[in-house]
Amino acid sequence: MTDPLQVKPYLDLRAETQARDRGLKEKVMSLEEAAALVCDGDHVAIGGSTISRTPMAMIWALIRQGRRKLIASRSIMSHEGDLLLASGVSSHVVTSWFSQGIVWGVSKVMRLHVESGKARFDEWSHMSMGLRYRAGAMGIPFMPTRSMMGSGVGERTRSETHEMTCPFSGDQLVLLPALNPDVAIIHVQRADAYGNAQIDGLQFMDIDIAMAATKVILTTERLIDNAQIRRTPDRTRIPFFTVDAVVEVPFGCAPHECYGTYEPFFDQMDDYAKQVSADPEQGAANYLKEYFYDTATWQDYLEKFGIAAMLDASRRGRSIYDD
Amino acid sequence: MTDPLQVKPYLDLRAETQARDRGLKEKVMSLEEAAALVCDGDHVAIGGSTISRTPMAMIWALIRQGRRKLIASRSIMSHEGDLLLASGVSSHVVTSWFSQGIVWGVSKVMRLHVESGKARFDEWSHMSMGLRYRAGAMGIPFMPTRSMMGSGVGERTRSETHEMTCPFSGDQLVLLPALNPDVAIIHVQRADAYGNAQIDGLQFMDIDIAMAATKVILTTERLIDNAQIRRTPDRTRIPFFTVDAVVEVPFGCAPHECYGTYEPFFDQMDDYAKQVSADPEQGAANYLKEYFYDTATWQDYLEKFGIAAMLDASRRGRSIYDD
Amino acid sequence: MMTDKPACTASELLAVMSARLLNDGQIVFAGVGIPLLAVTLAQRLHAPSLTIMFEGGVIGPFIEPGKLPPSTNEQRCTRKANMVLPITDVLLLLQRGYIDIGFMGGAQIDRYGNLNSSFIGDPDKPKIRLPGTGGGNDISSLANMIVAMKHEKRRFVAEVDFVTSPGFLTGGTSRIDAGLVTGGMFRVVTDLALIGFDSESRQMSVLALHEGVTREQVLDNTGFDLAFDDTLAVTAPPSSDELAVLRELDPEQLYTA
Amino acid sequence: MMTDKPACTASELLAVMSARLLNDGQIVFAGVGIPLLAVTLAQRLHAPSLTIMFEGGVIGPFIEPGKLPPSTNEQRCTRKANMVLPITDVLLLLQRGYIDIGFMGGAQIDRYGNLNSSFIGDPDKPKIRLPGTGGGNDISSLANMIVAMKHEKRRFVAEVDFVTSPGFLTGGTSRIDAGLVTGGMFRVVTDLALIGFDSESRQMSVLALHEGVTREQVLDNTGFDLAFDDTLAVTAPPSSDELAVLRELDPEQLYTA
Repeated sequence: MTDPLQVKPYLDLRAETQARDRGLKEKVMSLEEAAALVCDGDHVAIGGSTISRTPMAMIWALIRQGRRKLIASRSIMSHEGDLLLASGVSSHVVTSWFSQGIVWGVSKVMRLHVESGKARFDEWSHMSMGLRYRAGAMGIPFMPTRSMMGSGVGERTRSETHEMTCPFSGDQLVLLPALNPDVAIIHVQRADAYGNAQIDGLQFMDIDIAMAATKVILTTERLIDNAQIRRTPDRTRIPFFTVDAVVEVPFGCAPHECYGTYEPFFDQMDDYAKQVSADPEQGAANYLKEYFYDTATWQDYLEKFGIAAMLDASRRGRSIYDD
Repeated sequence: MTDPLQVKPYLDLRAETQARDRGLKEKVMSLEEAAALVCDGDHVAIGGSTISRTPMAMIWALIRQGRRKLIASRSIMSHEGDLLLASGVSSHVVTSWFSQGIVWGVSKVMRLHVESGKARFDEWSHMSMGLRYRAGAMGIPFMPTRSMMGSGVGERTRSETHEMTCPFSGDQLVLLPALNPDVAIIHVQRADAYGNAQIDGLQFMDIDIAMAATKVILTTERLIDNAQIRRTPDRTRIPFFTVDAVVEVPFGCAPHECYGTYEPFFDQMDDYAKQVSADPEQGAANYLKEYFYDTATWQDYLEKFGIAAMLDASRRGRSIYDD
Repeated sequence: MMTDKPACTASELLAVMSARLLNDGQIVFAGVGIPLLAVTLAQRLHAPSLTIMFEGGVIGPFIEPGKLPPSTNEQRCTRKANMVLPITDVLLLLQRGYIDIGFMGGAQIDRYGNLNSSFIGDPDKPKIRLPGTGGGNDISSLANMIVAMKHEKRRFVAEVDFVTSPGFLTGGTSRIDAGLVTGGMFRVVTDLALIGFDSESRQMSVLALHEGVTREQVLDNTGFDLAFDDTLAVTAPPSSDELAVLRELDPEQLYTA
Repeated sequence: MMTDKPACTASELLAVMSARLLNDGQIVFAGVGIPLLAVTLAQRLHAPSLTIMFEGGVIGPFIEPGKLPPSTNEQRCTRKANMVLPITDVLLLLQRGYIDIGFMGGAQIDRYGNLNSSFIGDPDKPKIRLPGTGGGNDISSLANMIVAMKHEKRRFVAEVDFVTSPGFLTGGTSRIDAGLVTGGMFRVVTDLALIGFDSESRQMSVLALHEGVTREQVLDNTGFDLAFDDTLAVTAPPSSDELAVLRELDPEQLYTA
């Protein structure tokens, strides 16, 4: 089996892309159907960053379906990363930073899994993650950069990069290998049935991971008509032909935030932090049972948070548009 | 003197950028003041493409001020390119395609200047132009690409590119040298006094040329308040700190189009084509005299087109937003 | 000429014959002129979910009848588009491999499908400096191509004066050897014939003649010895339907005069 | 303690002392926590046209009092921003050279300003796996840096366990030799002192002590022999104004407890 983190041979990349159904077709389905598009062992790139626009509903579905051996990559990982490790869905993450969030201290779940050697945590610089996805999106095998030199981060990834003396300038450069994830999972504010997606506010690395991936699963706060997309085509950020599944999931990032729609559910994030700080293994197991395994539907999951928290997060979320 | 089309040494690029005033300051000025920021011999990148969002008012000002020896680059050149050659402002263009527009046939003005050897026309592929600007915008000395190989276009530019065998994949690649224009001139629909610009519809290569250039001159249909920019920061396309001058110029692209505001002035474009087809030298000279040298203000220039044409172009321009 | 066979211009014939080559669901990167018209025609006739891309930065527009854009960089190109994006990014979709077909016109072509839109005569001292490549070089370097052009001896030449947009270069494996490992010429559509390329030699081979056209007529209008396929067919003439829709799209014959 | 000297926490001291290093008109790439607070403080006090950048993809925001974001990737970071853009593009501004100052916190630092936020102990078998670099490696590789951190012996070490974010590496020209031809450590701000770097050896050198702090106190809290500048100064204590604005910004002491 080929290593999904190595540069994909161009002819393979082209053949896989050509084999995809790229016509203007409807691809609305359920969370469960969409999650079934992810295979054991896939490299899955996760949209959003830290606790923002995390495709939590899709992660909920993947954990419930017991997917195994996923390589999970993301710009920055937060508590969704904890849950991927604790559930056994992934034991290999590729990211620039991994903890619940700076205010909650170092993730004890991440520590438990990484320090014990149960999980592998490949650390790349933030820009390097972005440039690796971007090279994949552009159909080139690498991207040159002036970062990551001289440091331990560069040293520990050296076997995966190349150094180069620029033939134009004589500059020392690092060549970062392109990433073409098997699947990208992305949550957006609006998408149509074909997969045209509009993302408000912070874009993170989502456009590049969508263009780079072999499959894209979109979850969306609102499913809108294609005619609405066509009224402002300059606001479309992800084109339909990259997308394989569209799932309408209101509050699909909870307890993380979705720009302009809801802010993080801070109390719930605090509760989680307390629970796993006290006992990373049992705390995470209990959390997974309560929120993931014992909730048959996404609505069941949201009911765990309750209406008061949803109203509060929504009020804060919408306030970004207030003068 | 260094060749402005060669890869700029990184330390020079950094030093020039650091020396710029990048604070949040007002920089509104007149067309004439802005045009004075362009020096003889500069490499000037022109925003828009073909007959769309061409910064015509700035070109009008540069021609009137008798700037000389400019190297003009653009994704695709149209009749503004004719005028730069005919006026003697430039005798060196770098672009992927140069003619008034496909419906008007091959430009006789371009032919006159290029075939006689009076002007140099460096032809790069369209994507290569874009990737050269993008490398400049990213602060890297080159961008790898899979295009331009095997062709005459690649052959004639070979002395400026490098070939490479990818150390990851073994693929043959062309390395395109970064372009960091001395000046970018760009017309937008809206900008604030600091230079934050929002561009509706087609973006062309404008974002990259703004990020790549050492100076940026913006002309704008409407000057808006910074508070308005801040209400939709995800619609800002060019950040203020790249910008050195902001000039409010309604109908600043006429007779070309400005997305959502006015379509091309087709009758006037036809008239121009007839005039230069009949006699490229005298036709262009007459056109320059009438529209450029004999018009003391931009309003005088617009009066040559007349109100009926402006109303018609505006009606067509706004119609793109109709259902 | 029979009265039940609708008369049409050479450009109309090109548009109709090209449109037939396009399948529903395909993503087609189209140049201005006949390509733009042909993809829109296909979209209206048999390929409603065909997606058009324009190099100006447009994904999935639906061009309005009577409002054909004079270039692929104007707002008319974005009519009812699904997405607009920067030029460089739309061209990168070719490199990434999302495009099924690149579709453009040509000024001069040779037996290997190499196109010239840059120079007539010696490039260092050209008789005519043509406008150049635009997106042509990128499209033909990275996608499977359909080219639509008038069949004239001065256009179908043994060797182009300059390779603006690469076809199969000097035939055989030369295209791949040059580093262009994907894409290549698929079809050339002319007002006389439908032409393919031999899978080994990569030379042009006529697949079908348009109704009423003879081999001799084709050869007389070609500047080199053009092969004919063993199973040479005859294309069905443009139907009244096809021409009606086409004329509705371009009532002023902007592209089809 | 005298009553006219406003009492403040160590974090508040860091924020005030760092804010003073920032000039109006500068573009400052700031991390979350003290850096975010300090740049906002500078903006409100003496640098109204200072521009903040956040690695989440934000240009020129004005953070609201009492609504400090828990990361640089949340919508609160975009409050009244001039522009938001993809993460990769905002980081590329560092490489392009538009940024004056990179400003972040640190878990562990050595005499050359190398920062560790990845591993305590052997990286191959770490005692503690820390969260990692985030944007830190890129910022410190490509910009002039201010680092704000608590002055403790376990943080100021002779040699970091791992170079997450490069300072001057092993001193002298080693940073440039490694390919990092721009940027480097400018200042380290602690709750005890203001520290610069020798222009030749690239080792830390204390420029000023905070009021009431002794050299011994600094050395006792440093894990290596730290030099003191010949012209060692004493910083002015935080003014009531500075503290008032700071406490208005962070009334819940999210960052300044």
